[in-house]
Amino acid sequence: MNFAFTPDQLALAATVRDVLAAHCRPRELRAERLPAWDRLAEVGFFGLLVPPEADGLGLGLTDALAALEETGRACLPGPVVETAVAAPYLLPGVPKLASGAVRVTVVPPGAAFAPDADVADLIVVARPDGPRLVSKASARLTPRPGVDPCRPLFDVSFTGSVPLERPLESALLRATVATAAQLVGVARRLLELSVEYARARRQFGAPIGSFQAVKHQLADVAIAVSFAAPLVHRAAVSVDAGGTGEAGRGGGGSGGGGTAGRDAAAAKAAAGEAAALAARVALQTHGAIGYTEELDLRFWLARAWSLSAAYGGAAEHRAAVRAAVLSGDTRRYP
Amino acid sequence: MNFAFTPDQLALAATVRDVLAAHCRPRELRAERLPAWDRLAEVGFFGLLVPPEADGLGLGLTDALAALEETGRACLPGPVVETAVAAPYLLPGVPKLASGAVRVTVVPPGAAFAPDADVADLIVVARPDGPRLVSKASARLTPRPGVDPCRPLFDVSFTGSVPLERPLESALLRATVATAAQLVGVARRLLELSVEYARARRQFGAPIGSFQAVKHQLADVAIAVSFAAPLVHRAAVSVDAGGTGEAGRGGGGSGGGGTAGRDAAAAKAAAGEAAALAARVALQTHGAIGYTEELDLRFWLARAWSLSAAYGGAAEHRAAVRAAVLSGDTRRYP
Amino acid sequence: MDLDFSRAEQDFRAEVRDWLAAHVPGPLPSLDTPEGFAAHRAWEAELAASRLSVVSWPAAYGGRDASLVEWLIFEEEYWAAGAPARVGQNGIFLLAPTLMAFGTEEQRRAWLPRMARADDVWAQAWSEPEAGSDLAALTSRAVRAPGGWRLYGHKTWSSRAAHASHGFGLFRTSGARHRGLTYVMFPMDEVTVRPIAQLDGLPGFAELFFDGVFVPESMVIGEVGEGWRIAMAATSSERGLTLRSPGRFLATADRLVALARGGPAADDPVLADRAVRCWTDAEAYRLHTFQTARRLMAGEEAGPATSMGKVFWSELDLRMHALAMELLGDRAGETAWLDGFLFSLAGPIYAGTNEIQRTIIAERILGLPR
Amino acid sequence: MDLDFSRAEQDFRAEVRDWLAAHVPGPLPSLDTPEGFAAHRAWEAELAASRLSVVSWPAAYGGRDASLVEWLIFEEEYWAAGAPARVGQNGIFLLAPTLMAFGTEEQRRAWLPRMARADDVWAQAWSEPEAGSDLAALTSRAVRAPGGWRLYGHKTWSSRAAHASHGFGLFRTSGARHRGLTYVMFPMDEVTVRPIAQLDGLPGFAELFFDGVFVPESMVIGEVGEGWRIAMAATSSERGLTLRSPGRFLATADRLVALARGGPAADDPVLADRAVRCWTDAEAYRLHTFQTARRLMAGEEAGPATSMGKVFWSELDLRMHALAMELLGDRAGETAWLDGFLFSLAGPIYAGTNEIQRTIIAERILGLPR
Repeated sequence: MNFAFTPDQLALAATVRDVLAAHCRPRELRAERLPAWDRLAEVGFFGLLVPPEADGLGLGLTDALAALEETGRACLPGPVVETAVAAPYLLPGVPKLASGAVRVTVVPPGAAFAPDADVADLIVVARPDGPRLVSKASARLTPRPGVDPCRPLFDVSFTGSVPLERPLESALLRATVATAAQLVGVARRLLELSVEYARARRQFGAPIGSFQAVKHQLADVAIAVSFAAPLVHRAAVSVDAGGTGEAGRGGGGSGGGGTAGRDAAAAKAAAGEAAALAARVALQTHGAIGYTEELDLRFWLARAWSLSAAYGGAAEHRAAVRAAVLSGDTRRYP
Repeated sequence: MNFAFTPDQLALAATVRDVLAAHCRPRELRAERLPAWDRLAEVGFFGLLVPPEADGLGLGLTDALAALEETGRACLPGPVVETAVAAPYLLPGVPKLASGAVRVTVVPPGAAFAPDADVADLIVVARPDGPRLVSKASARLTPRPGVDPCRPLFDVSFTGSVPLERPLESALLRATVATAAQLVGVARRLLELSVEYARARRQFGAPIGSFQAVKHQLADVAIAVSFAAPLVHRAAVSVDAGGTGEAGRGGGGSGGGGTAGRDAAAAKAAAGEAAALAARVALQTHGAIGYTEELDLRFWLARAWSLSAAYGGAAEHRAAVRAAVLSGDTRRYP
Repeated sequence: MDLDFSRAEQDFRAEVRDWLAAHVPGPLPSLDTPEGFAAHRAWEAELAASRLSVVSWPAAYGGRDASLVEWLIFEEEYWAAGAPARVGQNGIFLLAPTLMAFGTEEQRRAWLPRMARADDVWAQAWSEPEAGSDLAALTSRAVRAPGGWRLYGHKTWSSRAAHASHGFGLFRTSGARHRGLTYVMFPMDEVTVRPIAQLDGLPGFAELFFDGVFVPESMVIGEVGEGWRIAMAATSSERGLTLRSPGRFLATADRLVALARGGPAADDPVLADRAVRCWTDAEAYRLHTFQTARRLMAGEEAGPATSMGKVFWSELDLRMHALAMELLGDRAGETAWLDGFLFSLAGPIYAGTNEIQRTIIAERILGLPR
Repeated sequence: MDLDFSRAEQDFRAEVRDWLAAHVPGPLPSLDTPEGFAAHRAWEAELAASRLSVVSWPAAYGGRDASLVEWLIFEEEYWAAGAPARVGQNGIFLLAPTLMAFGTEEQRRAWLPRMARADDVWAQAWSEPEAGSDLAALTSRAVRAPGGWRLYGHKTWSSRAAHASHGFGLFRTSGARHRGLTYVMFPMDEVTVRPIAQLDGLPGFAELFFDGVFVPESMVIGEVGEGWRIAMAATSSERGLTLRSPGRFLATADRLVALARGGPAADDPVLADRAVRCWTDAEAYRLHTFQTARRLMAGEEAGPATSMGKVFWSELDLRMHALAMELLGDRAGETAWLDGFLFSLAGPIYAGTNEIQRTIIAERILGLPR
């Protein structure tokens, strides 16, 4: 039992973190549509989960999890989860996926729009009769208003498409856990920004961070993030161990086999709630200034809200966990 | 529109408050089983809701509401709500009810035990085939463990009983609202005790009530109580205006007619939750001492817990409000 | 105790309801855009023409002398009808109560009727970069000049200031922390306004720079040095923001329940429960407000109890909008809920943060030590 | 990263599970009654006979040198089996880590094996009437006497003290606030014990009065004047209360889910949701603890991060028991949930209130100013 990231996993995360620290700063978030994407491609980020036969590294989600958290922490724009996590399972044979030359987005079941479709080469659209693959050329995109300016939404209509042979479930499960990891990163960054501000900002003759009410709210954020993260880690282990499908169903596999759906749902709910709390407390700590376009905070606020809703909101996932646990799936390890 | 207690209603509450302040102090709570009952009988408390033809005053629940809150504030032991509020509707013809010479308790539907049955002359027992009236002589009582030593629970078996002609619903609705009023009183008293303690107790060189964390917790209790109370007042008005029965059903009547079930449920849920919060914060404020038999606080803690569960817990009542509102009953006045 | 409205109150409600049914326009552009601002001003003028813009004011200034309960009725009907946001609200709810309590009759006659018709639209100017909640730390100054004062300094978080014609706020006239502040009105023409874009990119706030803006003596309210006391008294005025009208939250709660009856909440009682709790809380806020109104009409003071209302409505409003966002998923941006959500986020911050309100409750209502 | 237990860990779990299945008695009387105390001591002796009372201790003192992960496994199995409360826990979790870190080898050999068999049962004596969370304000004194010390003063909230044979705590040996305290063990025979009845009427706590109780030099732990530092170091010991074993909360969560599958929660998804959230939170606490254990086994310090665990488990435990109370209604008293509820109420208070823990998190983890 070694429920901690391996040196390799941490090294990968550090690489991604360094790239993003250099190329995905707030100034780039303001100026560029896809900051740091080419650099991430250079370090092999988009090939991590791609099978070796398609030039990828064939790693598991667990291996990439800490790196994915960094993309949330940096508020990296673009269809990161869709391209780096979902696509390897949906389109394993597509050439150039591993090199980052092909970008993919998804309209998941239950969602109306595709995020970041403006920069996607391929769009996977869930339909009641099965997923369809739509190329950029045959898609017509209409921008739709959303909460996150760095993760724009598009209505996708199309003239031509091909049915996708692979079922969506396995890819969606991974995208859900990867999004949860990003939310943990977003929440951690919101907490850092709030702490920095609370140390610097003075009111009533003292830094606001010296007031007990501010301290205790920020402590509650720290607690929420700290106890959401292990659920996300476990979900990744469960997903990698096999057992796809809905909460409460799923097959065998070693370790966490068969609980992947339940564990992914628990992870996304907890991470989304932690990020929502972090956003709420960040605004309360910053006061009216937290509200403005000029403050960097807004990027992470918007990301917390947009990713909380992506791949199902907290309530939807809580319902899935509830269904699983109440129907008797209270399995732990071993 | 005059949504405030009338001078008569306030005068009645003041009378009850004075009686209880003199005869239902913690020393009496420790020493007597039914402190202040004879004094309350003298001032006519038990006849308030009894019809005039049975020597009562024939008042409405609204008229007695502020007085009932006082019985909660003083933690008055004994079957107060059952005798003063439920019995006049269940047993209007029973002689001596108005004089307080006959005490009544109830095993409501869904409950297993009768509170305070040891001091009751008559016990109304809900049964699937209709309520039964059991006299003291034909009842066999078995004490059952409970949370509130001043509101002991009893299993009731009986050798003889008579069917009760009146349906329980109307009486239960009133008992529910009356219990909610008591809970408001309990919560107010818990808040007072906590504030007193926080002003006196010193830690780290200052009264603990000067710490922001303590202040804000107590402020939250004040808010919860302040916004639960008007829901209880409204429920009493709705009940008096007619329209018995379950949430979402009910008949006509002026003013709040037809919403009595919904409004009683909303009142009980909010009052129960406010009292539970008040108890939680009272313990946190008092620290380990709040825990002990020697501190008076324990009487109100226990009462908050026992009355929160009486006549249905908060979740049960929230479910009733939910059913009513979702089925379209979003009526307000007028 | 009853909840029966009088015949006159019922008639008033019916009149307002009928008028709104006939006049409420479709959705207007955001009042933080120039066209939206103009459209909202026109709507205020239309309200004023029927004496419905400031019903609780004296008739002499454009109102109807409506009672507090009638005002609450007006607000319920106004928001239930889906009528536009009030562009004049800073003036109506903050400045007007101050003028009525502390202004001269000349000042009232000069400014209130114009405010009622939205001829003038007023921005508030309280905060400064180094003084947010801590107003006693203000440093912007008013300096004596022949016939009046010249204003210097830097204000921020001035809502509506991007388009307003006038402003009002506190300026320092001496060094004393609280007693050195004076309440001043000013025209916006000579003020340098730098709009602050919000999350939605629109300038709901602005920074104001004063570099010797002249105001005549007649634009000072009350005595020099009494500004702090006047501002505090006005914020606890019963017609000010402190008795925040429940109408808006009732309308939101009703729309939230309607939303919850379809969509994912229809299949998830946990989501539906959150919606119905909000509905009940909105009702509690309404009933609580009626009780407060009754006390005020009987001559009592609102006092610090209004801090409880502030915490309650602002957190309710945020909960309602956050739930709507969850119910709507990625379609939230297509509805008015997204703007409402962004707006609701400010509720626990402005008009005294909820932390400050909780401290006020603890110290001034419960009597805990400072 | 994996969650696969080693062969040895799995074997250990199987051994513990089988032993417990064969030995766990039915419910014992409350350990705050004399008969219950005796029964719990007998149970500890039975555990000790199979070297299962203190698995993580060195074999020399009665343990098995179990790793932290093995200890967590033991705890999961222990509570899942419904085994009795641990009458020796004050000694095992508070005093023993102190002796191992700061005691002499003589002290360890003298006291630890007896503690492992519950030959001695230890009460803690930290709080005083005027010093609850603020230990530096302690006034009870230890005064030099030939061959040792005499103790004077008044301690309170001493858990288990009504029946314990020995106690340990801090006593003032000089005036310096923190540096004037010394860590002392003492026999209870000469201490005047006044039991404090709790809500359930049983003496879970006691007051202790010291009027010159003699203790030999050999019962002082560490240097004179170092008591504060020693006590603080021991409370952050990984085997102390700070790494609160998840096993107890996992067992509670499983029982809560079982309760929620019947009764009113079966018809009310809102109640069921609260139960399942608790189940998930218990799992989160377990996983978080495994991660902490792994860090500790790699040689890292637990540090202030354990404050997060304290807040999380204590509020979870309270939430679980409060929900059970609601699910059971007036039948709660017939189950063990009522006692558990009363016990859970103390969680946010003892071992440093949750307010203190949140301040520690803010200052020592997040770096906010004091």
